[in-house]
Amino acid sequence: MNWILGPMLLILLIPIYETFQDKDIWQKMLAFASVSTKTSIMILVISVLRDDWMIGLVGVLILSVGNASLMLLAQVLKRVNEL
Amino acid sequence: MMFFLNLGLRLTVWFLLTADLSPVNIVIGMVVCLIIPRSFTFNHASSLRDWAEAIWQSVVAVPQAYMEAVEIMVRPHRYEDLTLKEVPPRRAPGLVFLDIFAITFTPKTIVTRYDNRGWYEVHWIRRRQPQ
Amino acid sequence: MMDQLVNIVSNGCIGAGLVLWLWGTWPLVGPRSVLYKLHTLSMADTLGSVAIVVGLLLRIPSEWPLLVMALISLAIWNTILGYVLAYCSTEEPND
Amino acid sequence: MTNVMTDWDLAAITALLPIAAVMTVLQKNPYHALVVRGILGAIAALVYALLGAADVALTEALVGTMLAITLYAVAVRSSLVLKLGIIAPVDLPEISIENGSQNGQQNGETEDLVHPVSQPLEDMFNLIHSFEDPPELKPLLADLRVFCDRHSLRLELHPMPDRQALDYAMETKEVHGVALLNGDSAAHPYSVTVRVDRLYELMQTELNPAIATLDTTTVSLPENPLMSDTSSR
Repeated sequence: MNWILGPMLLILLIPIYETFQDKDIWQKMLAFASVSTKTSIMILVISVLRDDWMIGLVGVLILSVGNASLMLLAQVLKRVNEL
Repeated sequence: MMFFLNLGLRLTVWFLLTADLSPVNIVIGMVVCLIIPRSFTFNHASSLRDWAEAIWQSVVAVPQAYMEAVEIMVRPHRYEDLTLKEVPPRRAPGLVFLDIFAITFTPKTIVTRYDNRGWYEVHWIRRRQPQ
Repeated sequence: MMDQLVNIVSNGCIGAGLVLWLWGTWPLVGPRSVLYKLHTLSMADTLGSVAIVVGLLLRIPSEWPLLVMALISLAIWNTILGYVLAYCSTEEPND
Repeated sequence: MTNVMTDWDLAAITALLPIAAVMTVLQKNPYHALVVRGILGAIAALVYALLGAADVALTEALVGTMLAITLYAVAVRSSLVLKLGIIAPVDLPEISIENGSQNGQQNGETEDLVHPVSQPLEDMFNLIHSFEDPPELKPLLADLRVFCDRHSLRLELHPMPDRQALDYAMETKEVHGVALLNGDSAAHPYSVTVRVDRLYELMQTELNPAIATLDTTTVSLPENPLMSDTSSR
């Protein structure tokens, strides 16, 4: 099961590269959404590898509240673009 | 109806988070779920059947989503399309939520807009050029 | 015997999840529209991640409340986030 | 540290943190920087969790990412704006809360039940943002829009009925500058006055000098803002 982190890391690099090369704000937001989900899943995987449920709980909490900021930011950006 | 669904959802989240079924925890959970604020708009008529249907739709959406994912991987879908889907106007907010969930969960469709007058704007990806 | 079977199924789930991740994330770097990328992202981030968490769940069934919580919040948040992003990134129709 | 993970994995994931940090610093547009800051927060939470600091990871995700982004978004949105006062006919319809609810009753009571208070506010919002550029100011505004886009500013037009109202808005710092038509001189059809030094400097080098004369003033708030406020009514 140790093999899993390597591929996950490589896939995580894709949206990071995307934010670097794309100038459109919504494309960057998509990459942000992708990164935030992927990192929290990686935290869950790490907690299983380590057998440390403190980290697992943190992963679940980040997963369940982390996207809230993304939605707020999307709404603000929509308002800004309307002007 | 909305009230019990709401309470049920909150209790589920509470017990999954605490993972503890001792009487004390059940009492605390009930108190917390009743205390935290909720909206009081009950003026939407919706029957039990509507709810059952919507919940069933979102359960069915899970295997369907995986089938669609495999389909997209096997045959690429290159074209995009925008359609309107009709719903009964003035649906209860919870039902609208479940509808949007069921449609958006499947990878081929995304709801981009909900209109009070009774339609969803659905964005599709398709295999062939839409006419 | 049973253990081995569970192991194989779990590895299969995680592998499938990783394939979905890769397949859905790859189009991000392409020139497609935001909505098209949202479709593929819902495939990667929702379905792929659910598959990975199910794989973890099979391996460590003792911690099911936590992982079921992860599954629920994954499905709901990601889906609704897809809707919010689709709504915010498209223009209001002029009627 | 348990040995389930190789050192390579550890090093590779930790290396993401400085990469994301450099990317954040390199962003020019503040909104893009906010998005990249979110990515940095997510990666930081991952690295902290990886190194075994669960509490720090949770704090980073909740405070560092969620709270910081929300606050910064509000701050950037409200500070990066150029409020420009112009003279334009304003026919503000009477909008008040009573008025709105009466409308609602005419349309049917169900409508009213859903949004009892927000309807007039929404009307107000639509009014402000549906305000169209006055045709005589178009060349100047086009130039200003280019200027604002370059500096990620929002251009907000504040239409006023006459010169007096403009001066008053300038005095009370309600607007950052005013734009006027220069009636007589054809060489410079417009004159722009700003009260913010930095804006003046930027506009001096970047605004097309053939279009407008540029001026700066310093204003100080009146001695007693309450007094002047009541006198204006």
